[in-house]
Amino acid sequence: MRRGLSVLHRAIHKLEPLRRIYEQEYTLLGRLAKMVGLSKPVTDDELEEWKELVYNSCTLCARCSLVCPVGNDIVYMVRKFREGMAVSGHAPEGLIGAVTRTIEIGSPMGVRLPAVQAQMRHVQDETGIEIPLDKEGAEYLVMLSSMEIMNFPEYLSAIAKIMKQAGKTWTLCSTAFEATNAGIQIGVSDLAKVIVKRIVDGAERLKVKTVISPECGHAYTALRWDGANLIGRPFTFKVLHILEVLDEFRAQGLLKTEGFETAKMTFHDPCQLVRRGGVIEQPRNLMKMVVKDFVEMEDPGKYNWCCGGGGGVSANEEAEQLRLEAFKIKKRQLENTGAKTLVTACANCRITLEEGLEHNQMDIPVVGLTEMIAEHLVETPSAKS
Amino acid sequence: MNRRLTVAEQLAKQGVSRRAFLKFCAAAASLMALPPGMAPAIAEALGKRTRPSVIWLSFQECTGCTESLTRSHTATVESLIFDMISLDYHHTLMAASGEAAELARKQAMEQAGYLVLVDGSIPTKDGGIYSAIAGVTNLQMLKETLENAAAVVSIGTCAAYGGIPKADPNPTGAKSVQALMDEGLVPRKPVINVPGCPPIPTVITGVLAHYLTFGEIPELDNLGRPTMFFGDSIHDRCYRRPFYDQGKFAKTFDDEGARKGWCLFELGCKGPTTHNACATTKWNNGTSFPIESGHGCIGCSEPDFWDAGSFYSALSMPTTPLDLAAGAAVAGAAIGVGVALANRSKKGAAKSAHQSAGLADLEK
Amino acid sequence: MGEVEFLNWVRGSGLNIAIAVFLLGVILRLIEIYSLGRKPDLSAPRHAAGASGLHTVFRRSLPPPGMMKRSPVSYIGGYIFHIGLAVVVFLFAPHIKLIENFFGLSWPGLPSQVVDLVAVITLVAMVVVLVDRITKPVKRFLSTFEDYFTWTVTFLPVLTGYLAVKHLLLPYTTMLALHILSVEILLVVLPFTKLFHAFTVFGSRWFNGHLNAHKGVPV
Amino acid sequence: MSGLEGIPVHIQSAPRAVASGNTQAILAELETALQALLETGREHSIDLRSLPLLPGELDYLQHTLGTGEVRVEVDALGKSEVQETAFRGIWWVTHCNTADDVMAEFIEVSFCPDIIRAQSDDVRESLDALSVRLAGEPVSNQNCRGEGEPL
Repeated sequence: MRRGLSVLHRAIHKLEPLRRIYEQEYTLLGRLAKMVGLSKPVTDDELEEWKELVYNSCTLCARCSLVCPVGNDIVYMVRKFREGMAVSGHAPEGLIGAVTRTIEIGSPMGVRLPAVQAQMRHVQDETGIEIPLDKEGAEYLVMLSSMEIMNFPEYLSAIAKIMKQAGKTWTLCSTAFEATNAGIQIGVSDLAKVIVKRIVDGAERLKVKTVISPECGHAYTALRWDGANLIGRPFTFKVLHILEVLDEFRAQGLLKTEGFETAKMTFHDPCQLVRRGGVIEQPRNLMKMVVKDFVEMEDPGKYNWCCGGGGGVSANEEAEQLRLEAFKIKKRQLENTGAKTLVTACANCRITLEEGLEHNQMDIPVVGLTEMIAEHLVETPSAKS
Repeated sequence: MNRRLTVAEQLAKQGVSRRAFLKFCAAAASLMALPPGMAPAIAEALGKRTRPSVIWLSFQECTGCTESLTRSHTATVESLIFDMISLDYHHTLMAASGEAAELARKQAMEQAGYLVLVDGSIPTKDGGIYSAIAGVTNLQMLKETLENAAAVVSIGTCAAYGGIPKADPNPTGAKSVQALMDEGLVPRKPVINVPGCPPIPTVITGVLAHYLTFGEIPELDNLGRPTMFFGDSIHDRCYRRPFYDQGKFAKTFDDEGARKGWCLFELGCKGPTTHNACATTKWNNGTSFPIESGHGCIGCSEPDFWDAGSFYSALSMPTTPLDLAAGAAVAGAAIGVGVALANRSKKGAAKSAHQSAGLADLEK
Repeated sequence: MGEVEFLNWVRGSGLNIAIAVFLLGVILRLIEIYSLGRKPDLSAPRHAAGASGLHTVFRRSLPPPGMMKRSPVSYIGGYIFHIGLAVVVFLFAPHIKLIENFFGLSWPGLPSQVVDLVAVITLVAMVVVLVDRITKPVKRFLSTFEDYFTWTVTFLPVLTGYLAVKHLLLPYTTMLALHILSVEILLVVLPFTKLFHAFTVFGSRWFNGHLNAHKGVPV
Repeated sequence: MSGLEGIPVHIQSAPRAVASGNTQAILAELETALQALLETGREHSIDLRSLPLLPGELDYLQHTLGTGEVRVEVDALGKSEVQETAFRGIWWVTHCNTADDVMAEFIEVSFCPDIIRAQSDDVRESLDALSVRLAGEPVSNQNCRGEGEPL
């Protein structure tokens, strides 16, 4: 299974068993063929063989769905296929682990509340701003991804500073701090629902108006687009990505920055944010606030190429080879821009990109957009006190 | 019977000069669609050939073919050719009747090597009783007559391909001469088909002239027709062809396009699939042909032309009404709804049988 | 059966059967596919300019940025043969006459020399995309019997039509009959193979565009 | 048949001569044939019946070739008319039957069309007949009808 990208990894080929199931179960000719024993049944062995194609080689980035001339929504079908793969025991170990930890512990990386609280204290000490927890009636409920809790604590401090400058009330939630949803990635709606339900319950308990998804693409789509469908009713609150919130603040004049980054910078659009999420213009507005020399990659916005680690691939060790192979596209795009710093807005992308750059011995720092904005906030006297 | 005269001798006896004979040969070459340079070869061949005996059998037919051939009363080059042959039996044209007529046929058949001309198709159903002459069925008469014949010329589409009597539903089981030979019902002899409803008179005589002149069967196409007259389609030789190529079509018989002489394809012209000499030889001594008169070709020199749909529906159109379509559409909808309901119940069953997936399900 | 009898059959019973199977298949398949339905999306919609099912129906007719360069043969060859097929099928006078017979609709055709040229270009484009399919390892891997079969049944009507008009290879009557027969095979096969995309392509584009428009993504 | 010519037929818009290219092709063929006649003495003729001429094309051709100095009428199995065209060596030959229906129509390229020339067989027979006549014997050959002789 350790090999590079091959002809096997073509989007439509990944769906071959699913296509056969559809044909055999839901079309007249397929049903007839099955009745007289002319069709080839889908076997467990075959599904096991397809594991690499359905999980390791697909990041659910949806570029295939975007370019298909016939209009086939291929990623939708891969997502459906994973439902069957997962419950028939053909999901990769790494992803099963992540889901299990999310369900049992509360976070795919095994982060528990005390770790979050430690992080909160740390930020409080550093910024001097109080980090609210379980504050009822706050306008915003801020969600985190474990990646941010563990690897990018700057995010929380950035939020604190921004909210303070904007003068908005916000809170974290002790029962729902983790936004990522490994249930979606592995493809088990029942489990994804359990994870989403925690957030819904938390948000409704605290009576917040808006839940803010962190800089994590899958977390955003899981909550923003899948959430209501998973629980079977519309949300009573709004869901926004942090970049949407920042752009709203900017438009309302609540986000004041000073100074500019001097290095040439480019922005990596996380698939789940643009193609799957619809957050396309916001990062550009924000980039222009603080970056003088902002260059777009080729194929920017909804056409962007995946970092290679989405759809649970970053949690799946089996997929490492393929992920590094896929990174070559990103590498080429990046080199063509000549940018010195890479900005993105997804913790998962960020980790994957950093690993890819390191593997290719490229010395380009990867920065979270929210944090970069926070660094340029106009320092107000109250913020210091 | 005294020695038969050669054709040249026959003409000389009638007081035809060499100059006139030369003119005759030039006209004959034109008639046979041969290059004008062939006239001397024709003259030479006619100097050697004797007058053959000819028996003309008319079966299930309308006498249109005979009409076509004989409608010109004046002496033409064709009639000269008939002077050259000895037409011993033709029940429409011959003076004799009844037993005398049949006797003439029997006598002509005594000397082998005669030529048989047939117009009309031959009924085969119920023992062929649907057409009989002097109490002899057509089938029986053809069988007898072909026994010692040198060759047979099927004149008209009925004799050549079955024609209108064979048209659907063919109540008499009508068949062409060739079909009877293929089925072994009559003796097999060389067949020249001269189809048309009726055939062009000069084509009939041209084919006969060729046979008489050269004593051999001319080159035939795959439907047994002499290629010299049937080698090209009407469409290929049609003077309106340029309009077809330009996409200019008359839409009705009295529209602008019709007045301008545009292509009649859309008005049902069967020229593209019809092989005949109408476009070059023309009718009524070269006056015109149907397309020149503003009517499309009906394809009368082709097998089953009567069953090729309306004469006025274009070749690309169906020949029969699409009567299965409505039923098929209803059946499609019914089966579709059936499958839809089955799918829906399958989905419903799957949904109600669904047990919420837990972590335990992931490890199998 | 002689050539004219053959022609009469394909213009009569053959066409009748083919059209019947085609209609049955198309209606059955459309109901079968669209009756599966989709659940309503409960998430709060986002609106964006240029995002709708209809937008996607049209947008997918153009190559996305960069894709033309990535697979020029697929795009250029694909365009040529699809447009070529449309021209040959819908702008050749005898075909228009047939359509008029079925639906009563008629429009001016193109001169036959132009249609001839388009037919040749279409044939060449189809051969090129086939060669591309066979020589590119990825495409060859993805190709099944059905792909080659559907290519053949699409190619034959154009080829036989061209040969018939040009009086090549076989007598016109036989070639015309073969042409009509090949179209009948195409009609029978179409609803039950990938060729059915002729009917579903706009539906699936619309669905894709509609679902993504809900998210405010102009796909 | 002969009545057909009596029907007044008007061709309203005679298609131009170039419409089928036939006339140009015929003229080109004649040019080649004239050259061959001069160089090798080979004669040539074109059967106008075998060509799919457009209405009006025959007239155009006739008009283009024009009329020359010689016009011969032959009376043999009906009339034949031999008309030299304005291009000498090119003859328009029309053969009619006894009812004056046109049986064949040719354009011939030769110094003198064969139909005009007396044929050697006929000449031989004429010689015999004349000799017999001179010898005072009754005429038996019908080819050369003497005055007052029965047919």
